[in-house]
Amino acid sequence: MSPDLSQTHPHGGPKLYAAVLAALLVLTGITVTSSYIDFGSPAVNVVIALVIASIKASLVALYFMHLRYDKPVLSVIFVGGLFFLGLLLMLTMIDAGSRDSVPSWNSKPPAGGPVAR
Amino acid sequence: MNWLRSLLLPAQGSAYAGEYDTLFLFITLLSAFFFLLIAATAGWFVWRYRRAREQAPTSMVTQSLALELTWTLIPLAIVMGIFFWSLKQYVGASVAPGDAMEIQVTAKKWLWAFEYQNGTRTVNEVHIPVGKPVKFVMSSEDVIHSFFVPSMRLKQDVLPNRYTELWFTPATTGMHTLLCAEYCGRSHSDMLGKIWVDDDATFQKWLEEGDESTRTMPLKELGKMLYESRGCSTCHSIDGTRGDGPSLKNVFAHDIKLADGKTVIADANYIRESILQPQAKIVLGYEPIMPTFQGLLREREILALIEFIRSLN
Amino acid sequence: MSRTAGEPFLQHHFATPEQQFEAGKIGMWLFLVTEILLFGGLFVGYGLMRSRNPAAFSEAHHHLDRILGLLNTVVLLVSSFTMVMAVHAARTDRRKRLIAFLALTLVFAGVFLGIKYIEYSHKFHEGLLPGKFYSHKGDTVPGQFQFFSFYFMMTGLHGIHILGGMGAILWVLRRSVQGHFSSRYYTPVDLVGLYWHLVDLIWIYLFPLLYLIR
Amino acid sequence: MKGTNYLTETRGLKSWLFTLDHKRIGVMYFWSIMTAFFLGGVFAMLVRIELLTPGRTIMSAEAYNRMFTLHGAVMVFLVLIPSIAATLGNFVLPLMLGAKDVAFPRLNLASYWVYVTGALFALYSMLAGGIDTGWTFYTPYSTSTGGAVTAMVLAAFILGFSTIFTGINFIATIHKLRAPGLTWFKMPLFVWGMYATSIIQVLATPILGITLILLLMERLFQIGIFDARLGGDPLLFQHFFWFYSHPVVYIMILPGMAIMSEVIPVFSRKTIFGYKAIAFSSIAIAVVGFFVWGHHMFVSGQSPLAGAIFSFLTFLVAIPSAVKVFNWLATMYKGSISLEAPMLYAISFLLLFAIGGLTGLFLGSIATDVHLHDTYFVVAHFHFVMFGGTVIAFLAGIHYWWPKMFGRMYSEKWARVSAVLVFVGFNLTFIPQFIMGSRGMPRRYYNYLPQFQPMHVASTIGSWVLGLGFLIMAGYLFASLRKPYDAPANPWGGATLEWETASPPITHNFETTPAISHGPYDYAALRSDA
Repeated sequence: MSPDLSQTHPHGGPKLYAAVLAALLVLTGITVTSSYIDFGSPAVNVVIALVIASIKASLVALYFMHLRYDKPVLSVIFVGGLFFLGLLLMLTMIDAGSRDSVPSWNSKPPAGGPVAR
Repeated sequence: MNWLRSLLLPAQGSAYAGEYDTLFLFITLLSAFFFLLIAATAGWFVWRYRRAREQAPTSMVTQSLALELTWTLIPLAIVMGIFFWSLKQYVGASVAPGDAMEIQVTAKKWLWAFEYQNGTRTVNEVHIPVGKPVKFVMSSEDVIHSFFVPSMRLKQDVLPNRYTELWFTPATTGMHTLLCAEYCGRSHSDMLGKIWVDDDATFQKWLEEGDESTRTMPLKELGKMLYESRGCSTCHSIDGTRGDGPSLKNVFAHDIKLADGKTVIADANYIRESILQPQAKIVLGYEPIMPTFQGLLREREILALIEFIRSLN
Repeated sequence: MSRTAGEPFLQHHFATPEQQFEAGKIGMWLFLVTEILLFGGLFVGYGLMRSRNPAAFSEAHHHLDRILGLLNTVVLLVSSFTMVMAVHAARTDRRKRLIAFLALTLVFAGVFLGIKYIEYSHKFHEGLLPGKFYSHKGDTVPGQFQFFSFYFMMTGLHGIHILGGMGAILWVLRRSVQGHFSSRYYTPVDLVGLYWHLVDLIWIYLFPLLYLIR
Repeated sequence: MKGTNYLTETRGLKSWLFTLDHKRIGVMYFWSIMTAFFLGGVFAMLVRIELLTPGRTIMSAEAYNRMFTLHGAVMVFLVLIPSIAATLGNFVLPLMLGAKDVAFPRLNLASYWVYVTGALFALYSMLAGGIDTGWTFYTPYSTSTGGAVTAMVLAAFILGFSTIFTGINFIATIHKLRAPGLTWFKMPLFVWGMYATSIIQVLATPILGITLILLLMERLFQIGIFDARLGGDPLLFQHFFWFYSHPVVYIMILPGMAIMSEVIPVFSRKTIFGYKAIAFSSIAIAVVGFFVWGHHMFVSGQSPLAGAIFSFLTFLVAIPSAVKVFNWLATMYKGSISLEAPMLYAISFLLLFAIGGLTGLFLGSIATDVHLHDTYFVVAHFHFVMFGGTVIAFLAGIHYWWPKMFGRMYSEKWARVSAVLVFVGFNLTFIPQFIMGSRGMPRRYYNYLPQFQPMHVASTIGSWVLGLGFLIMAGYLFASLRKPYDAPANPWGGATLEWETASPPITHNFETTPAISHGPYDYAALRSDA
């Protein structure tokens, strides 16, 4: 009564999966190598690391997790989740980045100062 | 509109409060208009279209793009208007003028400590000159508090390990209430202060010599006043009930058992030390949590407190 | 559960196996999104704290062992590969391969935890512990303990997910041995696979953020 | 099998505790949540009595602080968040879709048991000394105060899972279990509301989870993330907390709006006006609701730039709510309106929610909020939305679906008396609080300036009227349960699918999968059928 699910949902095969694994390992190598290179600013290293991580994550999601072949609704759910996470990150960082520290005639650190540890 | 203003809002302490009230009343009237519109429409429909018989025919209209756009875009335009008006006011209120007088504020459970540039310190009471911008630079020693002056329509949270600030220009002389607006524990609702706005001459005199009352009031009365205004009463009772600190009733000249096992007699020197260096001797059964009042009390004020405690026997 | 003939795992309120399969997938993906947001909170906290105190974070991360981190990354990537192969085997009705790949995934997961154990015991030995237990001597930049707060929170939560994943893999392994799965019904294998890939996906971000920052 | 229904088909406690039937789970949720509501109501009454006089009236400051914290925590986590979705949503949603159950019945049962577990943790926290942090758990107060904070935080964490399970279940159900022919735009608007609610449940709750874990770690191990003394940032906690807790407001109110979109057309005998506008505004609220959390932090020390952005976005989210109100009003236009209890509550909702929404303008506007933040104005505002909105809508829904859930009609006369008492009592309780607030009365105050006493007394008397209304309601609802089944299948003349099956429904909901012959609000078709 039910059609063979494997026919209705192509998901790639062992060859494709092996290729994806190879790509993931190569990308891992590139991240590690790049972390030893000084690009002048630590921010550049972070950006490079995160971009490579995102490529790797996309490969896993698209092929290992079949998003490429599945119904679009699943991709919408996944990307939607990432979108709201991005929102939290962005608006929180906007606040943290634009709080001004109040200059004062009294150069003491504010009350309740940090406990050294 | 004055009756509405005085029904809904406290007295105005600054020109900013006047501007604030204009915006507040604008939103109030706007809201009242829309509320009455909705209520009247609902009431009219309920009465006009009440079900008279079971099979009464009803309208078949189910949508209208024109109507949807109308009641989307008109409210949108109105709220955008409020947003920009409000933003303009907020920006004006955020940035203190460069010549503002600075007062350092330290909040802790449950009192407000103030320090002037000349080193004068006060607790729960602050004097400022009329007509001049004053900037409070604030931080907290423990949890989050909030510096709230209703008559100035201003409020700012006070955080540990960070400075926040709040400024205003008081318009008339008199007393303004300062409240803590961020919940901070047992005596949160007693963490009140008084902001005295003085004319210039009175303020200068106060800054140099202290309060009229501090100089002339009888010691015992002054002590009672300080006990209530400087935050002593939030932890120390005078009727023998146990608080976060020991009660002050029947303390003077009595034996006090200390946490380290020793016993001392509570004479004037012991009480002075307990006010200025509270951690030096801890009473048995209590936590060492009292903040120091070193520099916060004038000599005569300490004497007054000792006299007051003596009177509680 | 009423069992329609020929479809022993079709629940009564679904009309067809596809409907049940697709509903399961939607449910699983929604669950994965909640996991992403759960970890996401930690990532946001990490980002904020790091931007407040970059020197301490950079200094503190030198205490982590890059080689072990790299090794674990490779182990986890390979385990993801074996997992997707297991799903493929289930879909193509190859029961023995399914069992073999599931078992292999389980082994890699164990290796990952083993390496993590070695790393943790090093840290414990050096006093690089979370929060008030931090007792490492000789820090040059204050606030380094915050990095380890995040390190332990993130890798700890991730480790718990690995453990949960191992439990789930064990469960489908048992059901595979019992012969429950075929090309007509392999929903649990597919869903556990999705979960396992997510655990991998999170590690893909954890590795550079914790081990490779400068 | 003729004559049996989901209530009578199987008997015994076990048949309930381990049921997979969405209707029974909904009913169990209903009684559990009502118990919590009663408890939270008692806390509220005690708070109001204490505030009759400044200083001590019946309890100490410590006891008062615990009282308002527990009132907030119980009402938010145990009542309002699950309320409509877990009870009426669970019961009605599959019926409306013509489905036999939700997509994952076992997950549904798990959700209930997780809820009970969370409730037990909360109860333990109350018995083990209670907590005095306020339901918002602000750091560093919550990491430094005594009391059973850990247990309550764990309770909220566990309850989060119950919410997530419900959300996942509803989304999958709506996607996959609609009856053949029931396309997205033929679904009742209640289902759209539940869909929007579920989106928030799934996306927001995990952030609460991680926030509470971090809070516990901070409290137990001092990890230095929220605690300023250790270099952490207390505002980060507030960002996390409100990223969850603002959308949660929409988890509470969207189901209320969803009920409105059913009750108003049925009792006006008129097709809902602006179906798509209402459906899309639900989704818009769910999405934009995530952009506005910073309006809780205008005076917190958040940067003015962030404050301005949040204020702007907050005004945007006001629009879809206004659109809904106008569409409901338009639905009543030229209808055939009858004022039975559910419709009385619906009219109450319109008025009270309008006040709740309009007073939100004061708080979304950044300059006016500075003065009003953390005063009774805010307290009154969110009670108008949470009680005047969610609870009143919940009551409308209970009265609307009571015949379907339990198969009995309640006393209409007493229902009207109680509805009027609730409306009057509520307004008497909270309108004085608006005035106190704008005059400068901060919230969470045990002691207060004598000038506020008359308004506090009025507010307390209002709470007694409100309590009386609820007592009467409990009376006639319990009385109805003692009667034999007397509810017709479709007492109100509704056109959605749940009215096509018997009252109460059979265990599998429908004898045969229903065919979609008319729209959810097509009362004309219903009449021609009859």
